[in-house]
Formats: sequence, structure tokens, C-alpha cells
Amino acid sequence: MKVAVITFPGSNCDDDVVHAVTAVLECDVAKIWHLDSLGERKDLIVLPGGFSYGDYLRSGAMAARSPIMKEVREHVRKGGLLLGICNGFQVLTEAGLLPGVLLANRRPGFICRPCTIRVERTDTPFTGAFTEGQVVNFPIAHSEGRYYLPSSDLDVIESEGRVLFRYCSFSGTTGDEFNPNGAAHHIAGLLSKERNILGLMPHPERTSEAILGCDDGALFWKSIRSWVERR
Amino acid sequence: MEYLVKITITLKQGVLDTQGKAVTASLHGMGGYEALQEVRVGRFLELRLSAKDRGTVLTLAEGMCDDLLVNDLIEERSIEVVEIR
Amino acid sequence: MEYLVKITITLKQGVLDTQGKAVTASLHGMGGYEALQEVRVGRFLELRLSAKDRGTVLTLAEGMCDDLLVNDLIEERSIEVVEIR
Amino acid sequence: MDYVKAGLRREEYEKIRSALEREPSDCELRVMGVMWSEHCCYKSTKPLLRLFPTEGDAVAQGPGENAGVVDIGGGWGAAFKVESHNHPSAVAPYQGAATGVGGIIRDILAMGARPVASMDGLCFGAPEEAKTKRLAQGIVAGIGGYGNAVGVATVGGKTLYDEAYNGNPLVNAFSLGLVRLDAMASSAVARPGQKVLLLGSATGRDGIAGAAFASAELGDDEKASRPQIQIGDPFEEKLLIEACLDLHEAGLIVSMQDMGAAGITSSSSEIAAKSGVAIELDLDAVPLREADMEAWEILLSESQERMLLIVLPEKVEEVLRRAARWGLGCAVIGDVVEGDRWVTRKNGTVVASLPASLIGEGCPEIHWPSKEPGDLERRWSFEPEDMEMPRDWAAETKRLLASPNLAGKSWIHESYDTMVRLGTIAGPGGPVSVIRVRENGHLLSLAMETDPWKTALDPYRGGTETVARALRTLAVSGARPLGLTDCLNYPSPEKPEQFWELEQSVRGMADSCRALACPVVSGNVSLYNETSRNRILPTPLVVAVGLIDDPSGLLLSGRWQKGDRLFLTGTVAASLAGSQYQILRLGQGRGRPLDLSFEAEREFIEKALATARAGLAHSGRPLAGGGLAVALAKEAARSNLGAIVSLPLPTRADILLYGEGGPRALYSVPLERVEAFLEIWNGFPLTEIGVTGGIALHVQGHFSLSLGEIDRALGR
Ligand SMILES: Nc1ncnc2c1ncn2[C@@H]1O[C@H](COP(=O)(O)OP(=O)(O)O)[C@@H](O)[C@H]1O
Ligand SMILES: [Mg+2]
Repeated sequence: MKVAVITFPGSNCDDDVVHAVTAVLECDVAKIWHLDSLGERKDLIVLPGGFSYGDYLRSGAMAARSPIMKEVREHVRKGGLLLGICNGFQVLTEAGLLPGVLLANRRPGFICRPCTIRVERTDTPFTGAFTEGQVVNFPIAHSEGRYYLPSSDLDVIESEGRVLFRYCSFSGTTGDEFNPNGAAHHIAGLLSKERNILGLMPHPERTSEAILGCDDGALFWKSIRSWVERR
Repeated sequence: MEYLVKITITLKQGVLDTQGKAVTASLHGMGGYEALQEVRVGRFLELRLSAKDRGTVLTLAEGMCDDLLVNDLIEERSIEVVEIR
Repeated sequence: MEYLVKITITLKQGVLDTQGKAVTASLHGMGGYEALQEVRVGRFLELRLSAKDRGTVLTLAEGMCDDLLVNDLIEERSIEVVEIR
Repeated sequence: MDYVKAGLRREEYEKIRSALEREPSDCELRVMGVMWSEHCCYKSTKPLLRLFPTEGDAVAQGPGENAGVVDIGGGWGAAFKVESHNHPSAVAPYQGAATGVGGIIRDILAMGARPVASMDGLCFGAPEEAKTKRLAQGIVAGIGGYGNAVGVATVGGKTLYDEAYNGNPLVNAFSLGLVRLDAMASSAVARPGQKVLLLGSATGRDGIAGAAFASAELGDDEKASRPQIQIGDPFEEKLLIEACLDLHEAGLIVSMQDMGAAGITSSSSEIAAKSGVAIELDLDAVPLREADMEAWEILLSESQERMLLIVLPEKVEEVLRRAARWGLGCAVIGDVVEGDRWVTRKNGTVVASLPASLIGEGCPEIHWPSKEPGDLERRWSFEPEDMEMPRDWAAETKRLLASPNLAGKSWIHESYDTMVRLGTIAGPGGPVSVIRVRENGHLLSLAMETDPWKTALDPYRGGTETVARALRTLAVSGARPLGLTDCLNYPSPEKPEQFWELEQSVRGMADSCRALACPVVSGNVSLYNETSRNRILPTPLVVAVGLIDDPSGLLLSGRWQKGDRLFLTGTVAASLAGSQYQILRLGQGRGRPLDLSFEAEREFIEKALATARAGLAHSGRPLAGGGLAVALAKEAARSNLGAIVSLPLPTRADILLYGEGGPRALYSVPLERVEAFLEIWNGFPLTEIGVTGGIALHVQGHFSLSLGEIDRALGR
């Protein structure tokens, strides 16, 4: 499997994704500076977390307009997988590759802690190794994670089954008290219509190795590999 | 000619402004500001441009808003052009 | 009476505008905006207040700026009061 | 401009004049005024700093460079340092704290190390004051705002409150980076013929002469004494980190130097003096944010996110190319030549020409008079009987747990990115922070400690206890200490009683370091933390760094398992002097803190290390603020498990429950390992005090608190 992680100026989880994917899958992961070209065809492109362009103006806005995004769009048009984590999710919405926007947390301010989310479906490129309804711990670290979309559009993405992860309790129930940022419909992860783009607020790379206290994230990377290999 | 373009960006009605709410709450907490009903937090940009006329400036400014400065899903803008030289 | 207070907050001259720098560079990188010389990023606040007259409103607004809204070490403000009802 | 206005004393001015054999120019006077400020040249404390032991097996770089470096095995070193940003944070809490974080990160970077972990030590004023809340919120937001964005994990810290810090909060920023020992950067290797480059932000009027500002008492009218404050740009800093490491790894730079206090002046003159060369700067080549800046403004600007590079002429082009790729400004601003001069020109004329060695090292030391305070007797006169025993132990314990100094600090550390870089094995929330070093397979333990209350009562003993506590914390986690860094936060040294406190506490720290074989590899001094109304408690803060070779030898806290036996190692008879219990009850410390036995400390450290390495305990916690009762409660809360505890009563119950000081720890040991545990601790005071289980902490004869009550008290 060929993976590329894009580094925008200010990205800071790029090395983490490279490490986690390499550690779990033992495959080659290329780290690509935003001014460079993607090179050979990739199976998966990751837009990592961090503070691209300082998160100035609006999170993800400037990265979404950076030159490499042209190639990224080309990649998804051909059916390649695209994953945006945290700031990467913000880039995806700002780039119009996913609908909606991530607003300041319900209680303004940065929040970093472990976080439980529920896997809503397993027939996707990103979740094949999970079981439906499984609760996993992917930590969060953001100040703008409140997913927002006008409610009629929310109905559309729900009816299309595009909500892949929701914030929930340890036992899998959803509710405002388990929603760390006030995201609409408790959305933590959202798919594109074609299912090849995923925006994910929590960080699977932060729980991909047992030494970090939890390795739920490993299943996430393994899901992607199985899907790529089956294709 | 040199122009100053002032762009005021506000959140659309209906989009919950958590920062505004937090500011309102802290002002209420300080006492003496019971008269305050609501604060909404927006952005103010000042652009310096040189262009041959006001019309060009406005087109450029609109373009920059569309391309980067404003997110139409949640934000509204108002643009004012001032000639400075 | 109800008033709308519009507060525009900008960085003082000489204070590093980290956001403006990044936004300017980003717009330049997009091509087509060579006419742009500089962007400065500030804040815009809209307050809804009820008070008996404009003078009271202005005093309150100034107070809130001093107490919380504006960091006068690095920022400048301009206040506009609009009567809405 | 006269020398007094420049901040120089007569003696200093005379020395400059005789070294120059002429009157110094205005620009030179201003430069020297800043460079010879306390903040830059440690003139009041140099003699004291010499007391610290600075050598040891693990020391790869002791004090004197931008940061100390210890050998952590496998060819790797850890570069670390703590630095204060107290005065700036008092006037501009967000920006002051943010730029403090940025500054310490650049010091680490200047060693050629990649910064990977930060910690913050915060002292705030009385918690109920509105001003304290405003300062605390701004400071915490600034630390998070900067640290989160640059992608360096904040893995722990320390926060305390006391009215002595009203209007004078302390912000001590610590950072640690990893560097290959054979690729450590040095500021002593510049040679004639090389070029001087400035990388990063353009130079503006911010923070001009901030170092001098940091070296004086805060004025009563803060606004009047506010210099142009520095604005931090973590986005630029992130690029600067990547660019510098890129250039360093590619072998494109000879040397680099961060620009902190006194900006271009200190960075360039330091390189010149340490390398034994002259540097000539052309100020017209410095990229400016405002065109009309004067020479001295350019020289003393503390604009953030800049680094000075020394580069071979043939590599300049490649450096400029790479800088552009990283989106950073970069300009050639001068040359390295033969001699001992530091020469700067503007518009073709020389504006300053000083001996390089004079600037950094020439300042005459000041030996402030020292006098033992007259009130020691009174400070020390305290008998436990002076305090009534609590009637309701449950209420007393809850009150202690809920006190701002002991309650949970999640509102602070959850606003920090504690996990980025995937190195955090134990983040904030326990006594020790642990990171993994993927490069060599080892772990590093970090412990930040300060105890101003005990230091105020007895500076010497407070100093010994502060260092010892950090080393105990490391040992309990299984880490052998490699070295430590310290930040000496004090009021003005010019009052003889205050200088005595400074002196005595440094002696205490130094004796502890020597006796416990932990060299000091870096540090920082912040004096004049007082206003006309208030002065801070003497607040020496340390961060000790220790190594755990084999990750399986790590022992953390908050990990009780059902049926574990609980042991208190160390004496049961601690002291109430300066304890949190006493502070809470009396509003101040009274009495004389315990005198440490270094022998006992050494024994404790060896036994604690052996315990962790052999994996004999599920959980271990050194006793600190709040003593045994608070340790039990915190262990129970974090383990989500109760315990039944019964205590011996050779002393007053409050001393036993809440007393502090000395080498003591609370261990939870699974039944099958009790025997081996006892064997290791044989010969050291040890008391079996209970067994874990249930959903309440039940201390027989004293109190019973449910886990819910404990959580609520701690604010969890
Ligand atoms: N300023 C801070 N920054 C980061 N972490 C902090 C800070 N202050 C306190 N903490 C963390 O909060 C926890 C509780 O603080 P404290 O009561 O001092 O420690 P302990 O758990 O040893 O009693 C510690 O783990 C500490 O690392
Ligand atoms: Mg330095």
C-alpha cells in the first residue's frame, strides 16, 4: 500500500501519522511538503492534524487553497482514498471536499484528552476491521471541532449514511454530555458521498500502539490496508 | 491609486456564536453590565491595494473574499473601499 | 432604548500582525492578487444593549472595552453606536 | 544619554570607559545597559551559581551553552532548560507566557536538538482575586496557544497559588529536546571568513530592552512601565524549528544562536566571545518591519522567532534557498573576522564597536550584602500544639483536596496538547511525566518541583527539600537522575535579608545536588519579583530528568489494583512546617521544616529504583503536598478504587496524615510480591498501612470518603 502524508506549513501531526502507519502496517509512507508533487499514484493520502498556517483566519482555510490540493482533488476523482484528521478535516471542509464547517467548540478553547467514539458502519474503506457499534478511543485535540451544517443538509448526509463516527460514552450511548465540542448529531467522522474521503476530528494515530496505553487506532489503519488490498 | 479596503465579516444569523456567548457571560460575570444583551464576535480585515480605480478594487476584494477570506456557509461580509492616495 | 454597538478592533501600528502576514502570503500564493500590498486582521464585535440614552451606551461600551474586550497594550478600537429601537 | 539612564552603575560605566579608552557612544551605552542587566549577565548571582555541581557521568554539556545536555544512551542526548518569563507575563499574560514558551524552545533548538516536550511552572496570586483569575487564564491560554501550535507536547507542570504572587505571577517554561551527541551545535566554533545570517521574522520595535525590564522591580503603574510587548507567532516558530533542523542536519550551518533577550546583540556577541573571533554587522541588511528604526532599536529588539546562523560563504546560497522553501525570511547581515571586536554599522558608519569579550563576560560581579533575617526565631517557633486538631477529619481532608494548590488542574492541562509527537507515556495528572525516546528505546522521567513555603521558612532546608523531592519522584518512577535545571525566582537581591534567603536556598539546592549526584546542567535566574506592595516567596524551581533504560521498569501512580497491600516507606513523623495543611489552617507557614538526611535520601532512591525495576509494585507515589492523606486520596481517585487503611499512632494524627517532608512514598504491592518488596526495603522505615478495595477510602478512626466525594473535592 502506498501512503502519502502532506505537510502544510504548520502541520504538526504529520510525523505522528507517518510513524503510526509505519509501525502498524510496516509499509512505506511518504511525507510530502505542500510545495512538492505527490509523485507516483498513492492509495491513501492523509492530511494530518496541526495548525496549518497557524490556524489564522479560519482553521484549514489557507491550506485548502494551497497548490498541492489540485493533485489531491485529482487523486480522489480517480477514486483514491483521502483522510483528513483534525486540522485535516478542517482543510477538507474548507476545500469543499466535504460539506459543512468546523466551528469553535461549544465551550471555547482547546481541549486535549482521550475520547470515545462509536463506529457507525463497517462497510467502508476505513472501518472494515471494526464491528458495527464498536466503541473506540481516539483522543481529541482541537479548539474548532464543532461540526456544523444547516439542518436540511444534515438530514441528507444522515440519509446517505455518511456519518462514520459519533462521539459517545464508554458504553456507546450518544448524548450532549459525551459530545466534547457540540458537534451536530455528535459527528466525529464524516464520509464523502463516494465514501473515499473521510474527515475525522479525533486522532487515531495517537492510540495506535500499546505503549501509548491503547491501540484502537491500529484497527483503523488495518481496515484501510485490507480495503486497498481487496481492491 | 492606493486604496484601503475594509471588510467586516460576521457570523450569519442562526449560526451559534460560542465565542460571543462566552464573552457575554464573562462581561455579565464582571458586574455592572446588566444592560448588555448579547455580543457577537466577527472579524475585521483591512487590505491595502493599488489599482487603477475603485471598480477594480471592488472586484479584487470580492474575489479575495470568495477565494479565501469568507466562508459563505457561515459568514457574511460587508466591504467598504476608501481611497488613500 | 435598544442600541447596537459596533466595535472595530485593530492592532496598533508596529505590532506584529501574525495573521495578516500569513493571509497576505496565502493570497499572493494564489495568483492574481499582485495588487494586494498588505492585509491586516482585526476583530469586529457587535453588542446589543438597552440603555436610556446614547451617552450611557458609550460609557458602558468604553468600560467593556477597557475591562475585557480590548488589550490596549497592542490594540486600538473604534466604537460606533446605532439606535435600533 | 547618561549611564544611569542606560541602566548602568557607576562602576560598570567606568569599566566600559577604561576598556574602550574613550567615552562610549549612546548606542554603545544602551547596548551595554541591557547586556549588563541582571537578566543577561547574572551579575548578582554568578558567585552563587558556582556553588552548583555541574559535572557528572551523564553530562554532555553543562551550563554555559543555550541549554544543558545529558547523555541518554545510544548516542543520543537530551537538551533541556527552564526559563522564566515572569515580568512579561505580569503585564501581558497571554503574550508574555506564549513568548516564554517560544523562547525556551529556541534555546533547545540552538543546541541542534528537536524540542519534544515542554512543562510549565506557574505561581499565581490569591485564587479568589479577580486579577489572579484574569492573569491565570491569560497565561494558561498563552502557553497552550503557543505550545499546541508549534507541536511540542506539554507533558506536565506545576501550578500554585499564594497571595505573595499577587501582581507578580511566575511563569517558568521548561523544554526538552533530543539531539545526537555527535551533532550537538555549539556557539564556540565560528571562524573568520564565515558569514552571519539572520533567519526568521523581520525585526520590529517589540520588546526593546525587555531584558532590562525583567531586571527591575515592576512599577506600580504597570501601564507606564510597559515596553512594546513581544508578540509570539507559533506558526513562524514551527517553520523555524523545521528549517533550523533541516539546515543543521544537512551540515549547512556552523553554529546557530537563538535571539532572546537583547536580540541581535546578545546572540552575535555571544558567538564572537565564545568563539574568540570578531563579528561585524551591517544593520542596513537586517530586514525590518518598520523602516525608520534606529540602530540601537535594531540591536536590542526582542522580536520573536529569529535565529542567528553562522554559515560558510560557499553554503550561503543553499541556506537562502532552503529558507525560502520553508517560507522564511533570511538575510546575510555580517561577517566573522579576526580579533575580539563586535562592530556594527548603519548607513556605512560605525555605531558601536566594543570588545566582544567585554559584552558578555566583562560585567563586574555584584556582591550584595547578606544578612540573616532577624525573625528566624519567630518563623521557627511553632509547636504542633499551637494548632488545634481538626474535629472532622473527613471535612478537613476534603478541604485540603479542594484547596487550589492540591485540587486537580485539568482545566489547565486539558487545554494543552499533551500527546503530540506520540512520545507521552505519562502526561499531566501524576507526580511524574514520562516520555519515550524512540531513537534509543529508553524512557525519560521528568519531575518539576518547587516548595516556596518551606523555602520561605528555612531557605537552606527548602532548597534541599526541593531538589530531593524531584529526585525521589524520579526514583519512584524507576528513573536514575541524569541532571537537573533550575529557575531561581526571587524578589530583589538588594535587601540583605532577601539576598541571604537567595544564598541559603542555593546552598541547600547545591548540597542536595552534590550529595545525591545530580548535576545542574542549565538554569535561569529571575530577580526583582516584587512591587512596592508585595514580594514573592523565594521560589527556586527545579526540573530533574532521569533515565529508565528498560521501559518495563517504569512505575507510575494511580494504578492500584484490588487486593494490593499498601505500604508507607519512610518516616511516619513528618513535619507540619510549611505544609499545605498548615498554610490552609493558619494562612501562612510556621515552624522549621525537616532537616534532610542525605544518607536516608540516597537509600530511599536506591530502594525505590530497585522496587520499580523489579516490578514489585502496581503503583507508587512519592509523598508531597498534603502528605499521606492527600496521596491516598489521589491514588484512590486515579485508580478508581478504595482502600481500608489503618495507621499507627506514635504522633499526632494530623502530623501523620498531613505532614510533609523527607523521603517517603506510598506503594501498592500485589500480595505475591510483598515478600520481595519487604526484602528490598529492609533497613528503611516501612509501615504496612492497609489494603485496597471497595469504593471508599476508609482511614480507620479518622475518616471515610467515597470515591465520588474525593473526585468532587479534587474537582475531577
Ligand atoms: N502548569 C501546569 N502545566 C501542566 N500540567 C500541570 C500544571 N500544573 C499542574 N499540572 C499537572 O497537574 C497535576 C497535578 O498537579 P500537582 O498537584 O502539582 O501534582 P501531584 O499529582 O504530584 O499532586 C500534575 O500531574 C501536574 O503535572
Ligand atoms: Mg540562548
